[in-house]
Amino acid sequence: ATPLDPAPQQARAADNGKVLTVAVAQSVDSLSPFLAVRLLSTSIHRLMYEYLTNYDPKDNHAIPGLATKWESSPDKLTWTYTIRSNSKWSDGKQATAQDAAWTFNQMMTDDGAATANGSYVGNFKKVTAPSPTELVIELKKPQATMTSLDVPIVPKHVWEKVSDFSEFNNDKSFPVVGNGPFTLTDYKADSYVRLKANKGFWRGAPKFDEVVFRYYKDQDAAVSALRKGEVSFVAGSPSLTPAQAASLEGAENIQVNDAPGRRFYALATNPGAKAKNGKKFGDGHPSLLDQRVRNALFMAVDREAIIEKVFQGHAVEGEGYIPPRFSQYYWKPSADQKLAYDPAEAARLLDQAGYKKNGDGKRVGKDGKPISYRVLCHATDPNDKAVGKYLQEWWGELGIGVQLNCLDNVTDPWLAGKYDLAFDGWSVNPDPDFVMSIHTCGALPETPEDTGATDNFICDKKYDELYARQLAEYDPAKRADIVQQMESRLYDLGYMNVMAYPNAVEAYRTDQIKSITTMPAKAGNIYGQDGYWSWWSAVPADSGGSSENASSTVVVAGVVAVVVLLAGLGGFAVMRRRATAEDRE
Amino acid sequence: MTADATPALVEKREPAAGPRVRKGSAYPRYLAGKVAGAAVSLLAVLVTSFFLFRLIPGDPVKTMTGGRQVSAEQLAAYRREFGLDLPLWRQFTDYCGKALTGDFGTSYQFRAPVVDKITEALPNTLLLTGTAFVLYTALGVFLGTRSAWRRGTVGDRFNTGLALTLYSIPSFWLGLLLIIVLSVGIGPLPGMFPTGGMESGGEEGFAYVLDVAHHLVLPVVTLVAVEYGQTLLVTRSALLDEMGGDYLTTARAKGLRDDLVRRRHAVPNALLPTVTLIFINLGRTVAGVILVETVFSWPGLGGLFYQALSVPDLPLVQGLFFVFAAAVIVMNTLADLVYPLLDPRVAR
Amino acid sequence: MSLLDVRDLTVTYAGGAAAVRGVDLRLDAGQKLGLAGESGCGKSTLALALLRLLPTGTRITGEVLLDGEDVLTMKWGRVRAVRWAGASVVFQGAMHSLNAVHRIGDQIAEPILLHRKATPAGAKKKTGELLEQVGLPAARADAYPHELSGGQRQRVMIAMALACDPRLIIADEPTTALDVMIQAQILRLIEQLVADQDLGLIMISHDLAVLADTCDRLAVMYAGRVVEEGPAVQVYEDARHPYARALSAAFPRIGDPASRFAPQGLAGDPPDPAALPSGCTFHPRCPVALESCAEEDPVLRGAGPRRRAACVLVGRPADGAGGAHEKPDALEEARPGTP
Amino acid sequence: MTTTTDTALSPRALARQRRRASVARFWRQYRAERAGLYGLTALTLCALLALFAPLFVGSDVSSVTDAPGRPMQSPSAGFPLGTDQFGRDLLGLVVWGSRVSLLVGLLAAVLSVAIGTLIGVTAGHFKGWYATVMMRITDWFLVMPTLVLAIALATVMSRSLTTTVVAIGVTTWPTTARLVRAQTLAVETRPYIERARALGGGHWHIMSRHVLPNVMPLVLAQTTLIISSAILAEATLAFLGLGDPTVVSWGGLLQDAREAGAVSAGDWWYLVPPGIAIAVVALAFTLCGRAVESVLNPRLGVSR
Amino acid sequence: MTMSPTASDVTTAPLLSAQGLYVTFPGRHGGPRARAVDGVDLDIRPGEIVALVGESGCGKTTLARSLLGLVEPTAGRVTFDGRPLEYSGRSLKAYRKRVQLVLQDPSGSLNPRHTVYDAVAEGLRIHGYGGDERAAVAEALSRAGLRPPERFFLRYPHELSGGQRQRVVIAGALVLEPELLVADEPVASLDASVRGEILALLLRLRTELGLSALVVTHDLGLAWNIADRVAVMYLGRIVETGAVEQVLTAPRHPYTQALLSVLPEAPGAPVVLTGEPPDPSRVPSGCRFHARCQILAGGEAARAGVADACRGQDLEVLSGSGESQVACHWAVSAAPPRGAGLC
Ligand SMILES: Nc1ncnc2c1ncn2[C@@H]1O[C@H](COP(=O)(O)OP(=O)(O)OP(=O)(O)O)[C@@H](O)[C@H]1O
Ligand SMILES: Nc1ncnc2c1ncn2[C@@H]1O[C@H](COP(=O)(O)OP(=O)(O)OP(=O)(O)O)[C@@H](O)[C@H]1O
Ligand SMILES: [Mg+2]
Ligand SMILES: [Mg+2]
Repeated sequence: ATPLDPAPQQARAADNGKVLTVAVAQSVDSLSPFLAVRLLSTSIHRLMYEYLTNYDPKDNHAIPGLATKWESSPDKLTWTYTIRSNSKWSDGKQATAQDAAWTFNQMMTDDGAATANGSYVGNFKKVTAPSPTELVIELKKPQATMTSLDVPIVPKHVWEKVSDFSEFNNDKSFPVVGNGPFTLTDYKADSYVRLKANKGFWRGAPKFDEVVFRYYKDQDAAVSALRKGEVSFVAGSPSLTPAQAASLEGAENIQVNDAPGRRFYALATNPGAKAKNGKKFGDGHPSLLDQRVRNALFMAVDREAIIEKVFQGHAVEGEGYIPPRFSQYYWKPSADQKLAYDPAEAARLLDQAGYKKNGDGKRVGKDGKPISYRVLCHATDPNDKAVGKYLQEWWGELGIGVQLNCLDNVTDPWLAGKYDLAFDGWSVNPDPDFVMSIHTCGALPETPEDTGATDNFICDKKYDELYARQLAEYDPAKRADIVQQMESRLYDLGYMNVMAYPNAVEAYRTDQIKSITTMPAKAGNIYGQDGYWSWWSAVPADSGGSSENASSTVVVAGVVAVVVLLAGLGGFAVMRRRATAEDRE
Repeated sequence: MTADATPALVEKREPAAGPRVRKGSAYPRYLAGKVAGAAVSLLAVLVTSFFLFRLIPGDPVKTMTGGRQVSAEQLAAYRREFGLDLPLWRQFTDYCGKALTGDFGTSYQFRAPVVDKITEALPNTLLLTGTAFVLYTALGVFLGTRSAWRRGTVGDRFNTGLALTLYSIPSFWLGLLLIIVLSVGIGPLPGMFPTGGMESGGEEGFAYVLDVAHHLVLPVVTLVAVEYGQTLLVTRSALLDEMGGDYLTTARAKGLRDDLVRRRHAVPNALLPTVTLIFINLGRTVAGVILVETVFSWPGLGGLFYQALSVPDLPLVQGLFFVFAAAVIVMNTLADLVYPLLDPRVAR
Repeated sequence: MSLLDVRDLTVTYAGGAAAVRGVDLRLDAGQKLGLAGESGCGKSTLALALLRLLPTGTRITGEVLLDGEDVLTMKWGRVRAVRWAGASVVFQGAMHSLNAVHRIGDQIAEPILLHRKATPAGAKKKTGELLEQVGLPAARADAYPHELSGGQRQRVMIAMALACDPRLIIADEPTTALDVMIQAQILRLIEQLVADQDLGLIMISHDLAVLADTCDRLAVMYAGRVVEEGPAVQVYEDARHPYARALSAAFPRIGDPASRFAPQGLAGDPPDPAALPSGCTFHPRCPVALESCAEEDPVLRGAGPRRRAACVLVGRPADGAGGAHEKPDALEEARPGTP
Repeated sequence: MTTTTDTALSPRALARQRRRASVARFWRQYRAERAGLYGLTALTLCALLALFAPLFVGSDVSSVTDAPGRPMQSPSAGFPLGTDQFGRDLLGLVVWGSRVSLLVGLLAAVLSVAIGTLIGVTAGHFKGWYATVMMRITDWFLVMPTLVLAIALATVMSRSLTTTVVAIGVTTWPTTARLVRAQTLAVETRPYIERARALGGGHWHIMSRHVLPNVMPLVLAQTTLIISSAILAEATLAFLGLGDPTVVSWGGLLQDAREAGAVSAGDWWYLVPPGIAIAVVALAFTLCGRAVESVLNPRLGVSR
Repeated sequence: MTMSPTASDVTTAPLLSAQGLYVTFPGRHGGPRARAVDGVDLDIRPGEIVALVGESGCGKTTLARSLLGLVEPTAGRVTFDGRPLEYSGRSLKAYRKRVQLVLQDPSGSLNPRHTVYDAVAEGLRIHGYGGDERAAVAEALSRAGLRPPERFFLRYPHELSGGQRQRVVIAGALVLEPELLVADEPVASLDASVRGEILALLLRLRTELGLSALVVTHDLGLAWNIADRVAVMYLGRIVETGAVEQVLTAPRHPYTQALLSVLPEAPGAPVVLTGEPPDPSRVPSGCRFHARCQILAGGEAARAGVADACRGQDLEVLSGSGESQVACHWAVSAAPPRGAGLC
């Protein structure tokens, strides 16, 4: 914002329309709804296709999507969805129950089609479409996710022609036929994804004419782009850094959205990995099997310092398992249950557990060797590394060594149980079932060779009982209560120590986006919602009409070219003159 | 020579063909040799890329499924799908066999043929490196020549000093600074260039070309800045080596003007040894562009490689590694092939 | 007016090395002058100075009158015109003196195009003729230097030197790197061409015997100075300066029993041009040095008909003509003994 | 000129004297290279700084829990270069980082040059299949894109300084090997090698007494030059997040800066000093290397 | 003075002897092999100085190198002191203590990084000399004429003049007290005035130490200066051999005649042979010189009736012994040796 600065580029004009540009740091893995798993791709699929149901932006409850209503048989094994008749594919054909049935059937019969969302249909017995507006799904056993089947419904008449679902990426011919609020019109790998508003969208046409997701490998570049107005919105990956947020907060025409996150950030402990068949594997440190040790370790972690120093306020201190955003399920330990920061008490606990300091001030394990824990961290996550540094120092004080194992890809040692502690974090869905389920014994892998749904191999009888109870409980309030009991149990076990709930820190230009729906509507996030609310609802700022961005590019390029040319010519002339002057030996 | 040749003061006859082989006959063989050598190198690279990346710890299939619940059967199915269930040597022969037909398999994370992913990104990388290459070579050769010819002058010292300094600067850092200064803009300086990417998207025709050019400026400037120094220094020292040459004294003795001596004799001779370097540089720049592509979000091979490594997306990593090494090999070979055409002294 | 008249030529390199120190030489058209002396005595420097080919920073004083015109004071444009058209050079190492990446025909044609303003076709024709003249088929014009043998390359250099019909050819060690037989070929060729075209020739070599055989007059240089000058055969067979004498003695005459098992040499090191001895530069090695030699630097003085030598023992001004008789004996005694 | 006429010198003393004389001569000539002197001065300062860093910054500069400042403070009297995202003093960190950067650069270069020299000398000396095999391997390494290979290696191994050193060392030796081999071949054609063989010298004698001393200047110059590129490579690897995250190095600081979003936040004090430090040290080594090269002029094989 | 002080008589057993020596090198670009030494017999008796002369590329150096075991002959053998040379490392080392090589280029023969002392002591160190190394080095240096030796100990080669360098090389050879010195063009790179000193040194060593020497050269004057016997080599083979006085004053082989005729001093018209030195990878059949032979071309051979033999009939390898021999159909058949004087 200096005199010379060409006025921040306005919402970009293309085909005389308003364009909303979103800077993203992730690249698209696939545009096929059957293959895509990355957040960016699935968010785009939300825009391209309707799902049976959607989530209410206010409180996350299931609301109609492609299905206008749904009911289940009393035994919860047969679900009947009524498909809306006012949704058309972008090629003009009507979207029907057949399309939905075909989509599910493909996923049930074709391994390739099951790649991304196969888990939803693993329990399906039969899916039929008795009429264009009626979809019937029969289950093998009850399934909690029947109103949150996050599966894009694709047009049968288009996808029928696909021969190999495992290799079809849906990115060759544009526009891509869909029925969501936007239609995909263009895509260039690692460059951009362009979507055009679906004027005939049943819920109402989006206000922007286009949404473009632009890829910035470098988050700083994305933030700079936002500053310049090249993009309208920056999400960051997973969120803007405190420094970026701080610097953007003061900037003109920029709104920083510091929303309570849906993630928790925890320190997971290896409880001794084992499979359902009882086989133990992995090599977690035996001392960690002692609850006192786990608790002591957590008590030596100053969560406040982490919030203050690492997240610089853009997070909330971690307590229970589920972030406070989901107020219904949120639980926090009572004062006496709470493992407050208390290094002295931690040391005492360790002494008590028999891990005493040796002459060098190192605590010694039962095997007589000084204890040093391998902490698995994500090399790509600065927070892991930062917190790791703190852990090193805090636990070092306790006499415990920390070896930070920062890897690009932690999956393998993780699944093999070859770690002692690990940085862990999940995005919590409106329905907590999934994040709760990953700590049940049932989630353990069948054998060490399988991959289970388990997070870090926790298997606790009491927790499992509670889990079973909440599954069967249909009264929301009672169910919430049980969930909170589970959280309490998890807290006490000390295998999963939540340190913080990081905020989602995003920013957008107010001179390009007048308003935008967050989710939850009150203090929520914009990017990566469980629906298409943000982009669908975004209202363009009424700036002085379409900008002359394209022409300003040309002007700048022209100026640069002229300057370069002049400099070159000038240099050449000078050189020629000197050359002739020095034409001696 | 026949026996009854009269011993004459001077021979009038062309001496019988000596051990030197004439151009016409030997070059094809030389060419064939070089090409065969390159092919062997490519094979070696193929082998390396296969084994090197098997060393990355981690079960690609488990990684691929990203910790989602997968049964042993499903894992086995995946292994089968990607041929990971076969013994290593079978995987290897399959891989080689397919690679020879240009099939590098399917990317684990993108679910697309590796070749497609590469051909998608390759032109972008080539555009970036090609432009930078032309510029830094021209700049390096031009300034190097001037420096050598005016050796010891202020201009020479400035030139070499600047080249050495830029050469010592980490390219990514320079890129970041350029973004801050020229892209974001500081002080009275407006942000003149896009912060990243290759295009704004949506432009057509000439506007598109301009748009890409606009995006190209900063990454190219970065590459040119860090790369031209080497060309400059090599050109300079090659020319300095040549400048002692007696043939230059001959040229001067013939009454040639100084600039003709330089243009016609010194520079062409000095540039010959640089040709190899120039080609090899191009090959290396293609591989070394990773950093610049990362900093400027350029949708090229570098970024792809980085993504592929972190999975590890074995087929993609292998394919990219092969492409990078092949770039160097191909350029080396081209240098080998071009050199004798330029320099009559080299074995033909 | 003689073709070339060098007067008191002094060359000092940028580093302070006085490579040529006050040389006077004269050469008439059609005459052949040999310039001998051991390595580093300044022969090449002298040759390069004649055409102002020395590197920048070299100080040159004196006069080089080429057909009466002083090369050293000419404008650069004129110097370039004189180069090759007036006087051309055959350098010692043909491999390095030819540009390895140009065809020899082009290299020969280059000065023709430059000085004679000939058409390319004309230059090509002339090139062919020149090559034939030095005994190479005209077709070899397409060859690159490395495709020729050492002797052939040296012939190309000679052809090139003849390209613009110069009045003077300076041949700087044209045969040094060559085999005896080839050396003989080249020498014959040069002699013949010089005789045919009535050129002035300055031939530089360290091989006194060769020069004596080829040239009319002979100048022997030592430490940047001509120490003896005179008719070639006389200087070779009966040198007046002790250095020239030692040099000629170093070339044994086959069949001469005196040199059987009696190699002649000169003890000591050649002087360093950057730190020359005081007085007569030869005195540290001189077998007949007098006390005064360490202080007095003798100038060239008459030593018989058309002969000059720079030694106090030669034609002492006081001695007059009689001096010429004494010296041989004095030198004879002073000859280094044979082991 | 050395004209000492001490008559009672043992050969060992002679050797020592000779070595001293040649070092003195080297230094005399080096002093004449202005750029080399600048480089050397800069290096000496850096080395001193790195060596004595514990004295004036203390090893707790890198401690996060005792960080004295608030995160991302801009430069002030208390923190001349501001603070990083933990509130640590950046000046101290840059000084402290010099230790790792220099150490890694040095070790990597030494490793690289050692491999290169060993292979170069032996491949140049022993002809035949050994040389062929060695040169094939070298060529093969030579076409491997260095950065890509280093990245791959760093990914394959765990993140630690050793990894960085090995990744740089293992990928950069082929140039040295080629140079050394070429030089060895050149030296081997020298008549003094023939003379040594005619005197009865064996392979070991020739390699250790003749070849090695003659390639040493080249190796010395090459080491200096490689250190400079190794420092850059270390920074690059750290910047790409492949370094050891727990140690403070310049490249690591740059990566921290970037991860903390310093670039777009405009926190130049976090970004500029480590970059300048890298550039200065790399430049200093390059200047020294070039000066050494020009003094020893290994291409001529004669030290004058 | 016509006879050398130690002119060896023909009957003493040779110290070094080459018998039927062949050395070939692989041809370039798969061409035919270069027959650098193509059948040579040569004896060197104790105390004798033999000069090996010939034009460039005729195989002189290769012969000298094979005599030292530096190249292994393709065929034939080298005998030293009655015992055939073995090519194992150990016996070669022992052999090289007794036979020494001095190369053409003294500057190149000295490692620029070694002082004079090191260069001279190198041989002693290689052979594990037990005595006082310093004294031995000093003695060798002063014997080679570098006096006082201590002044030179710490000098580097570049601080010496060419003649001094060659003396250092010779001292390095002498320090091992060899019996035979093979000198490959020992003065070719030296200034005319300096070379006499080195040659005088060689002669003095022969008188003082009884050293035998093979001096390789292309300079006939040098042979005249110091050798007892001369062997003229052409294209890998010795074509004429005999006492210096005889061969150089009354050459019998047309090649020797041509060589002598082109010397600047030589009386009569020079016989300038055409062309470049012939190619050892394509040795002509018959007499290997016939293609360039002025006698054959001039028709003299035809007159003597040997022209066909010259073109088609191979010549015997000359024996290594000292007597005067020539490998030429024409010289052997037709022409009786010309007068012994200088013609
Ligand atoms: N460019 C130069 N700068 C400084 N000194 C030089 C230069 N060129 C030659 N010299 C010195 O000048 C002296 C004379 O050199 P010059 O080349 O004229 O000798 P020369 O008689 O031709 O010797 P040679 O027979 O070896 O060719 C030598 O001592 C040499 O070291
Ligand atoms: N190592 C080698 N490999 C291949 N050919 C060789 C080798 N050494 C010598 N030759 C060839 O053998 C022939 C004889 O070479 P040699 O060096 O013995 O000749 P020379 O008589 O010493 O010549 P000069 O007088 O030039 O030193 C030459 O044609 C040469 O090209
Ligand atoms: Mg000269
Ligand atoms: Mg030889």
